[in-house]
This record gives sequence, C-alpha cells and structure tokens, in this order.
Amino acid sequence: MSTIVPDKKNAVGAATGARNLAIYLAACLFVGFGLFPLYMMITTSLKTDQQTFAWPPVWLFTPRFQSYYNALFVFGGRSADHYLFNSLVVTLSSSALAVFLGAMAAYGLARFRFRGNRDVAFYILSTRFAPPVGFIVPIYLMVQRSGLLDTQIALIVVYTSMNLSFVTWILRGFFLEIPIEIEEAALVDGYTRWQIFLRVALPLVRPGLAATAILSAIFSWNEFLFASILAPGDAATIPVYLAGFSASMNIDWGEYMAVGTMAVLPIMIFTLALQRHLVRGLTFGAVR
Amino acid sequence: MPRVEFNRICKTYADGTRAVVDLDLAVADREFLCVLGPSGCGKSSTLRMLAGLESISSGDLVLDGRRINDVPPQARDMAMVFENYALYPHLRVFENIAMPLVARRRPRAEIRERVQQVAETLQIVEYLRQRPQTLSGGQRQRVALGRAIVRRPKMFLMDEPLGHLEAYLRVQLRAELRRLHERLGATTIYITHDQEEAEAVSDRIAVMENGRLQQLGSLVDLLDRPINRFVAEFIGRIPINMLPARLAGDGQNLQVGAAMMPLSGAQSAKLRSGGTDPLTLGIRPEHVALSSGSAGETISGLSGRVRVIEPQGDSTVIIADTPAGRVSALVPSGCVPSAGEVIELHFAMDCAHVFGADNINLLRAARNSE
Amino acid sequence: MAASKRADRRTALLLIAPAMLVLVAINIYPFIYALYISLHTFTLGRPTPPRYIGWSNYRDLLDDDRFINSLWVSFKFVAIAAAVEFLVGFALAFLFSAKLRGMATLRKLAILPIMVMPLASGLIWFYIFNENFGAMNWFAFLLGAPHRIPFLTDGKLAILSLVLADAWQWTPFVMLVMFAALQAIPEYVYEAAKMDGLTPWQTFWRVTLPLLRSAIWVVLVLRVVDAFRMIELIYLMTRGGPGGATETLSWYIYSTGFLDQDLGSAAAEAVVMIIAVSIIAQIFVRRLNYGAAT
Amino acid sequence: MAGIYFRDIYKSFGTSRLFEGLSLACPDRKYLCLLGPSGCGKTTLMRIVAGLTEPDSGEVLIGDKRVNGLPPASRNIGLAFQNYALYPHLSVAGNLAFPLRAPIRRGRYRQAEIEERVKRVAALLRIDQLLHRRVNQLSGGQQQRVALGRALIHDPGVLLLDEPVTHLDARLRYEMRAEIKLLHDRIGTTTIHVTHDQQEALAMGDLIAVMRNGRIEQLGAPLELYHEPATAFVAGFIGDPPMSLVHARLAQENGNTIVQVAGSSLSLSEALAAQANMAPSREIIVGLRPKQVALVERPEAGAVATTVYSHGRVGREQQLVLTFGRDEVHCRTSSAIHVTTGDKVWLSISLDGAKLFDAASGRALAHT
Repeated sequence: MSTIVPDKKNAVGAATGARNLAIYLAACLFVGFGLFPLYMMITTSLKTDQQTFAWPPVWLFTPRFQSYYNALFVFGGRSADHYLFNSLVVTLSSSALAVFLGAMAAYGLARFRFRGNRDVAFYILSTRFAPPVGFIVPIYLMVQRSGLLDTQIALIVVYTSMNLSFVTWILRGFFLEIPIEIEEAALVDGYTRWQIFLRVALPLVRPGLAATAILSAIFSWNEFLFASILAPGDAATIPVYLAGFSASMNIDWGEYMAVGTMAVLPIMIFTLALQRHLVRGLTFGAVR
Repeated sequence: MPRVEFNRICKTYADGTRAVVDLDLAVADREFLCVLGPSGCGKSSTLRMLAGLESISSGDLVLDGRRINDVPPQARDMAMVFENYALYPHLRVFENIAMPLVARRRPRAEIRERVQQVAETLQIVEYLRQRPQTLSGGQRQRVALGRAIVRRPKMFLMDEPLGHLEAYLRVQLRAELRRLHERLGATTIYITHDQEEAEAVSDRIAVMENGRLQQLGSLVDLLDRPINRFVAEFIGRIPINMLPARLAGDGQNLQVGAAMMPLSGAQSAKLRSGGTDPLTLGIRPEHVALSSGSAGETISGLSGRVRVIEPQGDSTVIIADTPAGRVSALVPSGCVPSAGEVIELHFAMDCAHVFGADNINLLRAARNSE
Repeated sequence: MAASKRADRRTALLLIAPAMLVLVAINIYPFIYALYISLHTFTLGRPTPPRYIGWSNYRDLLDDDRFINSLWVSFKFVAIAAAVEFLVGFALAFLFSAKLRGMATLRKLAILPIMVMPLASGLIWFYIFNENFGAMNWFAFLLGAPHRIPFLTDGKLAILSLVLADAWQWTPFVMLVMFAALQAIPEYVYEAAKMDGLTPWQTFWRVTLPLLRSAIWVVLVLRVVDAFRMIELIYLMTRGGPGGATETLSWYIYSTGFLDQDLGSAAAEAVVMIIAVSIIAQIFVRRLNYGAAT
Repeated sequence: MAGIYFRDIYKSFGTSRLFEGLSLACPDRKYLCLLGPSGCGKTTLMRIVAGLTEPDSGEVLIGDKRVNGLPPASRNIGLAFQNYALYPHLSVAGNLAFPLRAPIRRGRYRQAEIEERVKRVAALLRIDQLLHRRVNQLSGGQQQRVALGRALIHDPGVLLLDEPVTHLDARLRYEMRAEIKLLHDRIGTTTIHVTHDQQEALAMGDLIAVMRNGRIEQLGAPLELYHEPATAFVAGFIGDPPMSLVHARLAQENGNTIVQVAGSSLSLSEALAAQANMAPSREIIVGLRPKQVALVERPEAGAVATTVYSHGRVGREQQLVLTFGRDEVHCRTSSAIHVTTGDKVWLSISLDGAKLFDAASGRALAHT
C-alpha cells in the first residue's frame, strides 16, 4: 500500500527489502509479457519450418540466419527491400513536411492574436480524433480522380495531414513556453517577425521538433489502412507487403516473421534512443 | 528548557554533497529562530531534517528530550510553511486549510469552525471558496499560513515563506508573522537569505555557510562582533567595506594604502599576537566619516574621490575610490560632497574588524575587553 | 498601430495557411465529399455513374443487422479493451514509480510494444494464438487445458484474444502516460501532505488521484477513440469472423467499401462514425481546454 | 542623444483604462526612474517607448522625432528586460553581437568591427572572460551584465532598463547599482529605469516619477520627493520606513487651528497652521516620519494612546508598528524598551516637519 505514494529517496522510513523484491518481480513479469511476442517474432524468423510448426513449441535451437533474410533483399525485384525503400521515402517526406508546416502554423497560433485563433487551434487538435476509416472512401476517390493512385505522393500528402494535428498542437505548447521577452528583445534588436521565427524561435524548440519528427515518423512508418487502399502495388509500403503474406493459405512463417522483424526493429531502436518528450507527444502535450 | 536540539547533525546526499556538517544548535521553547544564509548553505536541509522530510545521515535530533531521528513527519506535530506555498492545486482554500484536520478525522462542525476562525485571523474569509491559482502571492501565503496554524502544532517550520512576494508585501507580512508568533507562542524556525527579514521577525539569528553554523546571536552581535569575514560581509544592509591592510612596523597602527589608522592598545596586542599578513580591514559604512578638501594634517584619513552619491532619505551613501579600494560611507544628507570631489575618509577604528589570512576576525572580542 | 496589427495578422495568416490548406484538402473536403457520396448509390469499378438516392443509404443502415451488430461488437471491444488497459496500466504506473535501481531500464523495455507496427503485432499474435502450434495453446496445455483452445475461431474467445493483443500493445502506453503524470505531481504536494499528517491511503484518495484527473481523462479518451478505429489486428487475426463476432464498425466500413465495393453505403456508415467520434472528441477537447485554463 | 517625451497618452487594456492623458518628460542625458507598485503602469510606459506596446492615442517623442507606429527596431533604443531575455541558444558573444547582425543594420558593421565592439562592451562590463560561454551557464549577475551589454552595443540613443537589479542578491545589487550609475555618468545616454524599489530609485535616479494607477503622482529629484511629497501616496511609499499616514481632523481652539487625532489635540506651528487653513475640508491626513513620534511609558499631556501591533528590529533599533484607530504608525525606539504585541503605549507626537494632506484628494496642503 505504501507504493500508493511515490516515495522520495531521502524520506524518513526506508522501504523494506521484501517489498522491493515484490516490486521487481512484478515489473519483470510485465516486461516479460511485453517482450515475449517480440521474442517469438525474432526467433521464428530464425527457425526452420519444422521448428516453426513443432508441438510442443521449440524454445531452444540453433538459429539459422541465411535464407529468410537473404530472400528479403533481392535488389531490383519485388521483395522487402523495395517496400522498405518506399516506406523510407514516404516516412521521411511526410514527417519533414508535417514538422515544417506544423511549426509554422504552431508559431502563428502561439504568437499572434486574431479572432478565431482558439477555434483554429482546437479544430486542428480535433482532427487527431478523426477516424481514418471514415475518410477512406472519399480520399480514395479523390486520389483516383487525380490519377495519383499507387503513388508515393498520395501517401505523403495524407500522412502529412494526419501528422499535422499533433505536430501543430505540441509545437504550439513549446512555442508558448518561450518567454515572450526573448522575442521582443529580437524585435528591439532589429529583426523581423519571420526572421525571429527562423533564428530565435525555431532553435529554441529543437526538442519539440525532434519529438514531433519522431512521432510523425512512427506513425507514417506504421500506417496500414491508407497504404493498403491508396498504394496497393508498386508504391506499397512495408505494412502492405506484410499484409500480403496473410492472404495466402500456406503462410511461410519464417519469411513472414523476418519481414515483420525488419518492419519493427528500426523504428523501435530509433525511438528507444530518443525517449525525451515521448509522452508529451503521445498525449499532444496534455501530460508531460 | 530547550525544545529542539541538533547534536552533531550531518547530512550527506547520495551524490556525496555534504549539505550540513556537524550542526550543533539548541532552540528554546517559544523562541523565534532565524536560520540565515545564502542559497546552498544547508539551511533548507536543516529545516527538512527537522521536519522529517529528509533523513539524517548522522547525529541526534532531540525534541523535548526524545530522539526523533526516525519518527515520521506525520508524528512530529510540526507544521511547515513552504517557500512555494505548496498548496493543493485541486482544492479550494477552505479545503486546503482544513486538510490537517481532515487527516486527523476531526468532526465536520469542528473543522468548519476552526477554519473559519483561522480565516478570520488571517483576513482571508472572502477567498475560502476560491482555488489557490486565482489568488495573488500574498493571499496564497496567508492560506499556507492558515493551513499551518489551524491544527495548533508544537512547532512552526518556515522555509523562506516570503521569498516569492513583492518587496512591500514582504514588509507587511513580516510584521504579521511576528505578531502571529507572539499570539500563538509556538517555537518557530524560519529560513531566509534576507537579513532584513531575519532581523525583523526573529529573536536570534543563526548564520550558516557551506553547511556549517557560522555564528548564532542577535543581529547586534552579528553586526558588531562578526566571527569571520563571511558573517561580516553577509550581515549589514549596506555591505561592509573590506580593504587590504597590514600592521605597521611599530605595531600601533594599521596601514591601509598610504594611510595609518591608529589602533588601541588592546587591538594592537591582539593583532601582534594573532595576525599574519595579509590582513583585511572591515569597516561598516556607518563608521566612516568624511571631511572634504585636503586639510593636510589628519593622519588617520584616507583620501578618495567621490564617484557615486546615493541618497537614502535622511542619510546618503557616498561611494569613493581610494588608493586602497572602493569605500562606501553613510553620512547624514545634510553634508554631502559632490561627485568628483576629493574627500578625506575617517574610520571609527574602535568599530573596525580585522581579518587574518584565515578570514577569522582577530578583533572580535576587542570591545568587551576594553 | 493599426498598421502593425494588420501586418501581424498577415504574418499569422501566412504562417497558418499552408497547414490549413492541407487539412482542408484531407479533412474537411473529404468529409463533405463523404456526405455527398452517402446520398448516392456508388459501386467501385462499375462504369455506371453515381445515382442520387437521398437518405436511403442511411435508412438502410437501420435495418442492417450487420451494422447493428458491428456497433455492438465495437462497443464490447472498446469497453473491455479500454477498461483492461487502463486499470492494469494505471496500477503499473505506481509500480514503476518505485525508486529502485534498474527501474528506469525496466520501464524503457516495458514500453517497447507501443512502437511496434500494429499490423506486425497482429501478425505475431496471429502466430501465438495459432490453434495447432501457437505458444498460447502450449501455455494453456501446461496449465492443464484438456484440449486445444480455438482462440481465434470461437466467437466468444476471438474478441477476448483481440483484446489481449490490443492490451499487449497499449497497456504500456497507459502506464507510460500515467507514470509521467505521476512524476509531474510536484514533490512539495506530498511533503505538504506528510506535514499535514495524511496517511498514505488518504494521500492517494485526497491528493494523488484528484491531481491525476486530467491525465486519466486524456488516456481514457485516447484509448477509447483509438480502440474504436483499430483495424489492423482484425485484418490479420480474424477478418471480422467468426460469424461477425469481431466485426467492429471500422472493419464493417472497410469491408463494405473495399471488399463489397459498395462505396455509397460505406460513406453513410463513415459519416455516422465521424459524427459519433466527433462528439466524443468535442467533449474531450472542451474538458482539456478547461483543464489548461486552471 | 535625445530626451523622451510622452504627450497626453491614453491606453486601455480591454475594458480597463490604464493611462488617461499621461504626460511626462525625461530631458536629454538624464536618468529617470519610474517608481511604483506592481500594476501602476511603469512597465507599460517603458514598453511604449520601446514600441512593444502602442498607445491608443497621444504622442511619444524621442528627441524631436515622433516615434508612434515606428517598429521597435527603428527607434534606436537599447532595452534590458527584467528576466534578461537572453538567447539561450547563443554564446555570450553571440548574444552581444545579435543586434549588430540584425537585418535593419545590415552592412553597417563589418565582421571585424562587430568583434571589436563585442570585446569593448564585454570589457566595459567585465564579462570578457565569459564570451564563449553559453548564457545558461552564467550566474544571475553575469546574465544581467550580458543583457546590459546587448542593450548598449549599438550605441542606442535611449536606454531602457526594466528592474535591472531586482533579481540579484543584496551585495551584488548594491555593487551593480553603483556600476550602472557610473556607466551612465560615462556614456550619458538618456535612461529610463523601471523599479518598484524606492531605495533603488532614490539611490540611482536623477529624476524619479512616482506612479500609481496609471498616473504620475510626482516627478522630481530624489530628495525633493523625500522631503516634499506631493501626495499622501508618495509620502507613504518613499523612505524606509515611509511616512506613517494618520487620519485626523482640523478644529479651532481659542482661535488657533489644531489637529485632533484619536481623541487627542495637537497644536500646529504657524507655518503648518497656515497650510492647514488652505485645506479644502476638515478631514486631513498627517504624514509623520519615525523621528517625529516618541514612545512615552505613561500617559502625559498631548500623548496619544495606541496599541502595539508588532515589533521587530532594524539594525540597532527596535521598530514598532502601532495601531492608531484605523491607521498604523511606525516608531523606532531603543531595543532596551520591552513591549509585546497588544501592549498599550503612549506616543508623543511632534508635528514639526510633519506633512499635511487633504484626506479626500491625498494632495499635500502647503504650496498652492
């Protein structure tokens, strides 16, 4: 019960060893549950077919690196590398666009008072809640009409728009935290509004830019619904390629899991390294 | 009979920082004691150890003859007023003040009555329904005080309670705190870095620096008989002048720049026995007098050029550059020289302090022994 | 003065316009377009032009058992998943707040599932739940299950299996956010509570919980909205089956539009969904606004 | 170099009116302190000079140039903000050079000259050792110097300082005060200094404008304000402690004008009586410096009964706050006298040197 109040290191009345042990055990159990599926994915990608379908499941085995992962990289052909590259292009372009446009809008909303400012800000936030599946039919038709079906451009525009909402909202919070006097000082020093944005405000919200860029990247990399409808063929991203496996009756689990691993690991390592401001981003600034 | 005793209390943090070193201090019943020092001197750690919010690394903390090192804060019957007020942001003023009583499961009627009473004392009745965020700093501070006094604790602990307030509010609340103390009569320990505040509220002042207690006494003690250079420089509303000096060859004079300052017999004996060069002369601005023009024959005067004149009302601070350094003098506003003028500065040497190389005041007991 | 204010307004407009343009194109216009389509019969890949039929797509929804069922399934899934994720995540946030050596590392490991591509997590759980060789059945066997358990092919179990997979990914999210919210409660509040003599239990109910209120609100709404629109797990694990047991509204719209290619009906369903979610979001945004003001 | 002039300034924020026809002049090369409690409009007035806030109407002149509507950058001012407002992403040198690299001064300074100026200003303010540090590694005093340097580096015609020493600790504040004043003596730039600290204003200003609720209560030299406060507000704001303000009534006794305070009658000197006769009404406020009230232990003729509200010490003396009807009187006595809160004591009041104010308007009686 004393865990109800987070205890401070130096407070009087130290925690007991038994309690600590219980906390460790519970925490490890949860971490184990969290890691188990990832373990399954990675090990299965290294198993032979017999090991994959064995009953009882094989836990200890000699990993076999060759075939599945080799099969993913048949450069020039239609294999994972092609789709990984597509994903990379779409992710980088849409994140960069979203962060750039979002930063501009956020600065405008944070620093200029005009009628409807709050309404615009709240509208932008509320698009975060829009159910993508609700927009898929009209967007599909719009993309089809403009001849952009199965191109990366369509995905980039859609992802940019979907990322804009939280990028704008979070960066608005970061801009609001800059003391107004710093920008007034630059105004007195002889800088224009636009230069203050570029040379004073943007450098000061660098952590915010990093956080929103990462979250945009995660979203764009992982998005499946729009990708499957708007770019089912040549421009498909990795989730679409992955989904293609499950359609066949005889799934090649090893290769399937190898693609999954390739799809999951990069973004996971990336975010693990850059965890600051993650919560702030995930909750668009409501919790820090 | 002392209520609280710190016996060789030490506080060392996990990172090895020694916040409090060998603190010995006894606080008497009903006393209002100020712990005064610059930020990082260990005064807050001291108070937090007393409150039980910080563990004690070594030494004994004794309350009414009982060692309380391991007693949790809830059981110490002390109330604390925090620098940032530490009000519960989600509760209204009434509920904030009532919290200590709610914790003790007092009946509702009693809670209502006592909160009302406290609110009247502190003149915050009209804010009882508001949330702390809607109050000004001064009002929040009153609420924090209300929460502390509502349960009538044995002791009050105050951690820079006026630190975040505007100057004129600080002065006003200072008087109210003093008054409250006299009405309630509870032992109070008060932390501040502001000596004016310390002198206005407290009975005794404990000056701390670098985790160590430097000197304990009344303000007049600290002003007139500072134990070392730190206390001399820290106390005094206009900073004390510190000038490099050396004992003249005959041992009867202190040489400051080219000027000779005559020493009394006792002073010269003390300096001859304890003093090693380099010495530093400490003289308060109120003990510096002026005569303008170069009369020529004064030997105790230091000549200097007036640089800055700072009127204060009835008195004026004159800042002059002398060969020995910059010297401030506090003089009546009636006889103020003009900027750029060359003046002669005279030191009342019976009020002077001389610090040795180890920064100890060599003349500390001078006036008593005379 | 008027001049500089006008200049300010122009700068603001220039800054905000590009973002608004994108949002209008991908959010406002599509919604209006969806409204338009929903009033037509419109089949994908058929050469006949869309034909105006008024509100009949909406009227049809009321008689559509699959639609009603999908609402019920969505409700069940969202309620169970959000409740499980919130309660477990909330408790874990306290657990992970313990100031113990190595806790920070464990916490970093614990939140790894959040980053996993939802489609990939569907894939993994599809494998784990496999009736013939999945690890889940092995654990059930070890715990004494008499026979293989059809996790994904039994109507009742399928939705619970989806909840488990969803909870695997998102309980750490709740934990992470609640943990951050707990850390954001200033230490002085607890110190004040100690000095006021509150017991740990009183501190929890009277101080901690009320101070977490806005974070709880954020987490709950995010989980409800996101669980409502979840589609990847269904796509990979059950495809709405067996017998519509896991056919949520999201899946139903997807399958009406792109499997049955009936865009008119799909658009009508989408409009209903957008309006429903917008109401939830509006309530939430207002509350958030209120929270930020105090 | 140029004076600063405000003519008939009006300014409202939403529905609340701050300035209603404020006029004020700060002559060339003078050091003007704007002094007042928070919310009195002193910072707004400074921001109006800077162009960060525009008045609703009225003229602002720097020298003989009307600057209304001019962007801040073209007003040739240096501004040091209260919280320093340094650019956290730049070094000390970067901060100092920032105004010189501004587009409005593009081409005016060559790189070598920028470096030269940065060095010169840094040396002037004794921060030349810190030029390559990040500003968040500096102490408060050092940051304050950088802010001052940034305001000075382009030789502005006007220097604006917003509470420049407020955040420094006592000793440093005292030192910086003298340094800023010496700097002003050297460069002579017209300066407006905003402060709420009367001691600071007395010590630093050539001129002090005491402000309250958007109005100038009094403009004058420091000692003029101290000795001849124009209003009861100024009297109650300047001095440490300030004058005690006591509500009283004028009455006639044997043909002489007397003052009735809390049931006692006090006679007036001829000069004061002459002033009192100018009073528009019988209700006045008497302003007393502590030296004009003395504690007496027993009731004696002319002594007024009061109650001790609080007592503390100031230096070697004891400072008492005594309640007096609805007023408070500050009184200084030797520490040897022992009193506690609630004690009844008697005060002997000497009206020589007291100031009389009209109770309704708060204006000093005296000079017509």
